[in-house]
Amino acid sequence: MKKIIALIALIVISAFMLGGVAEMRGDDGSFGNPVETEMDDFFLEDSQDHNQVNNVVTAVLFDYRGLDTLGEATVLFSAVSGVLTVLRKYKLSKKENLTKLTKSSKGGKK
Amino acid sequence: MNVDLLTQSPVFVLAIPLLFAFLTPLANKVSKELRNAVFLIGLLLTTLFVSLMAYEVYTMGSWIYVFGAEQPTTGLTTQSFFRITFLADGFSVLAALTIIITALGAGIYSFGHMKESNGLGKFYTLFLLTLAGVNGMVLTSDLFNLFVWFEVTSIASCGLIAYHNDRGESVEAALKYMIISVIAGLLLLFSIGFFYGEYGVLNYFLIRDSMTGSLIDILAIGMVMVILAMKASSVPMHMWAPDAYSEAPEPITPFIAITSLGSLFVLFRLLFFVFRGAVETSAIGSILIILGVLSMFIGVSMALKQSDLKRLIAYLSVSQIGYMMMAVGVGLATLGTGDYGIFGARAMEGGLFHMINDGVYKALLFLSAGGIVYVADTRDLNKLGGLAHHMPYTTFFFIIGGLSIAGIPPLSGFSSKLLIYKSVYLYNPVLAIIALVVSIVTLALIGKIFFNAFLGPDQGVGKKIPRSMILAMSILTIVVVLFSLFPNYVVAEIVVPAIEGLGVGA
Amino acid sequence: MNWFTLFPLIMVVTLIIMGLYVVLFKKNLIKIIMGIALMQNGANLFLVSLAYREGYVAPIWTSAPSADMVLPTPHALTLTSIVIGVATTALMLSFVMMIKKHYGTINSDEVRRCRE
Amino acid sequence: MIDIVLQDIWSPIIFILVGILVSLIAYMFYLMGNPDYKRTKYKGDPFISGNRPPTDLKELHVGGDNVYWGFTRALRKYLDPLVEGHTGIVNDYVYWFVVTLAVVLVFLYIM
Amino acid sequence: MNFKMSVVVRTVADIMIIPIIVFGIYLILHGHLTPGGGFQGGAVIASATALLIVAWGTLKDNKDDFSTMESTGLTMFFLLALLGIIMGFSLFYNSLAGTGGIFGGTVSGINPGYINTGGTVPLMNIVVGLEVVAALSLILYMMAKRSDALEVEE
Amino acid sequence: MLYYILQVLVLIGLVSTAVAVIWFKDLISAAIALGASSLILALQFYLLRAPDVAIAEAAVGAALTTAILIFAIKSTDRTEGYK
Repeated sequence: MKKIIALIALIVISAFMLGGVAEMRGDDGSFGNPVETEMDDFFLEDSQDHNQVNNVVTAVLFDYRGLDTLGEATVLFSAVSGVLTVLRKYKLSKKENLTKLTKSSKGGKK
Repeated sequence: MNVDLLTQSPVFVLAIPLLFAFLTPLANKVSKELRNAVFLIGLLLTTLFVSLMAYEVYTMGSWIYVFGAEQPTTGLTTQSFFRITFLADGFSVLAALTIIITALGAGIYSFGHMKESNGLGKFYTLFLLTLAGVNGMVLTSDLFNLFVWFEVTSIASCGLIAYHNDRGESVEAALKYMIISVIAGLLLLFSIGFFYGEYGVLNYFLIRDSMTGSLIDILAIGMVMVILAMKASSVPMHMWAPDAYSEAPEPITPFIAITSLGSLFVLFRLLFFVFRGAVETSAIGSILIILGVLSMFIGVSMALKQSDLKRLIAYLSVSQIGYMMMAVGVGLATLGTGDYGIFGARAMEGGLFHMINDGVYKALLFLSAGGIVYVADTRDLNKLGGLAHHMPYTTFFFIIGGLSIAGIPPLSGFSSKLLIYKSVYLYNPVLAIIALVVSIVTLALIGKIFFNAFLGPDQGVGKKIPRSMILAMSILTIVVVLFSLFPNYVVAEIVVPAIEGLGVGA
Repeated sequence: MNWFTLFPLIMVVTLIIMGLYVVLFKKNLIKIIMGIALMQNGANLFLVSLAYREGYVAPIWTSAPSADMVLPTPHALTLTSIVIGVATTALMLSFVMMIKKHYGTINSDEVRRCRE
Repeated sequence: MIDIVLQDIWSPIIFILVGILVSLIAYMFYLMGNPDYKRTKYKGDPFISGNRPPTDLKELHVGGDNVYWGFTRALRKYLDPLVEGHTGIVNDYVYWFVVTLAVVLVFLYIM
Repeated sequence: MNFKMSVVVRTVADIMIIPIIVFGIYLILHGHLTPGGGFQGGAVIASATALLIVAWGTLKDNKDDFSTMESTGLTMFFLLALLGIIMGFSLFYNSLAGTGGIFGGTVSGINPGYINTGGTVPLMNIVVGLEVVAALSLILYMMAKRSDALEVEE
Repeated sequence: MLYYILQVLVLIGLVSTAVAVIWFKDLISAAIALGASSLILALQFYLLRAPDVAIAEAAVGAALTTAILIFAIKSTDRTEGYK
């Protein structure tokens, strides 16, 4: 039952996504033919005037969307902190039996 | 070098926790005391800048901060909005205040609670990173930047949940939360792609001005809505919340709740500020109301069956999320009709006032529950008992927080719930009655915890509560009492500017 | 509407749905993470497909023939999302390693001590 | 300084003042009646219909599962399927997420 | 990964990491001129770490060095971004572009690509490269170390 | 047109490697297939005129993700192993 509902939901979502990509950028435009390019044309022209950078992607990364890059570096930093936290050495403590959840349901089917 | 700190304050609200998070591992190599000092200074500086931002917003009005521009706030053109912008208005201030009060409480609390654990350098780092992530989420006005801070929040809080890696349950809860939030993040990225493909821009302001209400808009709006509702632990996507809340280290639990509230703030910001013109607001409002009623009712029903202290409070917090979603949903559903002036605006006030109340008293409740766990070393309500003999202060704090979450006058929970009842009753009496019933059951459950944990014969405990934990809980209690005594002042000075920040007026 | 020109975007949707299928129906935790990686690939491909302009060149001025370049912003977004992807994958895999240590299994039907 | 006129929401100050006033009056009544109350020196065991009260105090405490036992028992037709629904399997978490997403999309499309 | 590969594999790996690292450094330093940048170069250098770990079983305990490098890189990245505010503009303002001095050259139109351009962008590339190398190597190192020593440590 | 057909072929290769990721019961094989899928994706990025992204995807997706996946599989189970 659950599987059937899940499959129906998947089909519904994929239908919406297909409809979305088909309607993307109006009727005349589709893959390889963007219509709204004002922002990117501005970046293409301005990156040399304002940043003196040839690689426009780098200019976008570090100047126009610099905060995103800071966030991205932060994501990497937090992932490393998380990995170091999870994989650090630990002692087996008495906390293993903190709740009754531990002893009442030891995995397996209900 | 003339730095206008008032104008730059939204940047530093985000940047100070980031910078101090980067510095914490370096300080940890020197000494423990330096690390603790760095952490505390970071928290206090963030508080300072939040207050500066609040002062500026309340005295001078809201402003937009443009990153990487020659003039950060003046001379805005369309090209300014091609860059990332921050929006400092009443709503951002409300969110930032909620976050920083809880963070201050949790941070000071963790000095006492966590002092016997190892690996504390990473703990404080992840704490500050989570703080920065939530602040970025609520302050930003750029869709992709929202995604980035969303991921920072998810990753850092998952690392914190798995902090007790000697317990399998912690890691399990973290993995479940991680998987579902990564999938949500990917779908968020996908809907951002839709917005970008349709309009070629990413800023809230430009998207708002160019939205038309096509199929793509409906798809993307629906996806963003469900994703943020999932992050806010709304039923039926709430199942990660009890796991994560109960398995996280005790000082962190209110912080995970704050990430939920933060994503709720973002959801309201997007729905009111950006998506309002594109789709039927009554449809979105009714979705919010349905999700809210489900959250209230199922959350409190599941709480009835719990005998684990923190899990019980976690389900209560799920049901509290429902109040806000319902109230703001009523405000959204009546938007544009004559009813908005009659009760919709009151419902909005109630919902947003409940958010800041909820953040604070839930933190108080979780922290006093953490005190119980610290002293008794168990979370099982069948084994607890008689703690009022040993911890009178914590008992008092728990009573304040518990009566507030149950909506008992004269505490702060009552003020916001009264606003919600009054306004929602005019929209549909059934909703108000459900809210009242849920509130009564909440009171019963608080009574259950109080009876089981604090009353009864003395069972003897080993540890005493450290003073920093008492200090943290006192700070939160003072805030709750202040909110209780002056609700009219808080609504007029903090909540109404927030509603104006959403662009719908009072 | 020419469905043939939409083929790349249809493949993007296929990748996302395949990833969701894996997460919904597979029980092995590492396989679930692989499914998430497939979804990440799909989202990245979607963003870069949005940037493509037929017959234009890469957005780099050095030795470019003219100023006809594809859109640069989605490339920057995709770089960000790739790094975020590897970070999340690493963190989830370390969680799975820890779960294997504590539970002795990575079958999601048995990793359910937190419930009710 | 403090606006204690009953305006927007409600006035907790007045509530608290009235509460203090009422307790003062009650305390006054208590003081008036207190001299008339006759105290006895006898302090015996509580008498519960012939049963001896338990000597071990720990038996007096009701555990977490037993508070509201009757209430949850009466509602078991509603609560048990709900508890069964929280399986704790990660696939189910994603399942509810996807189903909600599909329902919301269909709802928004119809409206 | 508690096993070593054969001598041939180890020698080839030792030789191979040199061109990989050189290529990574090239990607980082020329990020503002050619395809590449801090992230790409950092990932390429970190793949050299992966090669070493696969060939040699594990590395020496360089955890603290990597951690310091990561924090330093990120802090310097942040300070470079803060330079905009210090000079009186806003965060991430490219205040070094076109001012002469280091990385202060100017470009316009189609040009062969001068490395002395870009303002803060090449500097940010370098510090981000440092951070990414350290972070990814740290992840690889921790996961490789824990993948064999999975017994509980008292 | 020929350029477009090349893209279509690469995309078909991408999806077939993705199917292989789902299909393989042996997790090491699935990880290798995921790496291959990332490599093909990098090729498609190159065809879509995004050399920056192509380099990043090749380095991260094909090398690093595969490496950490294999480290994780070595410490857990090699086969998918469920009925």
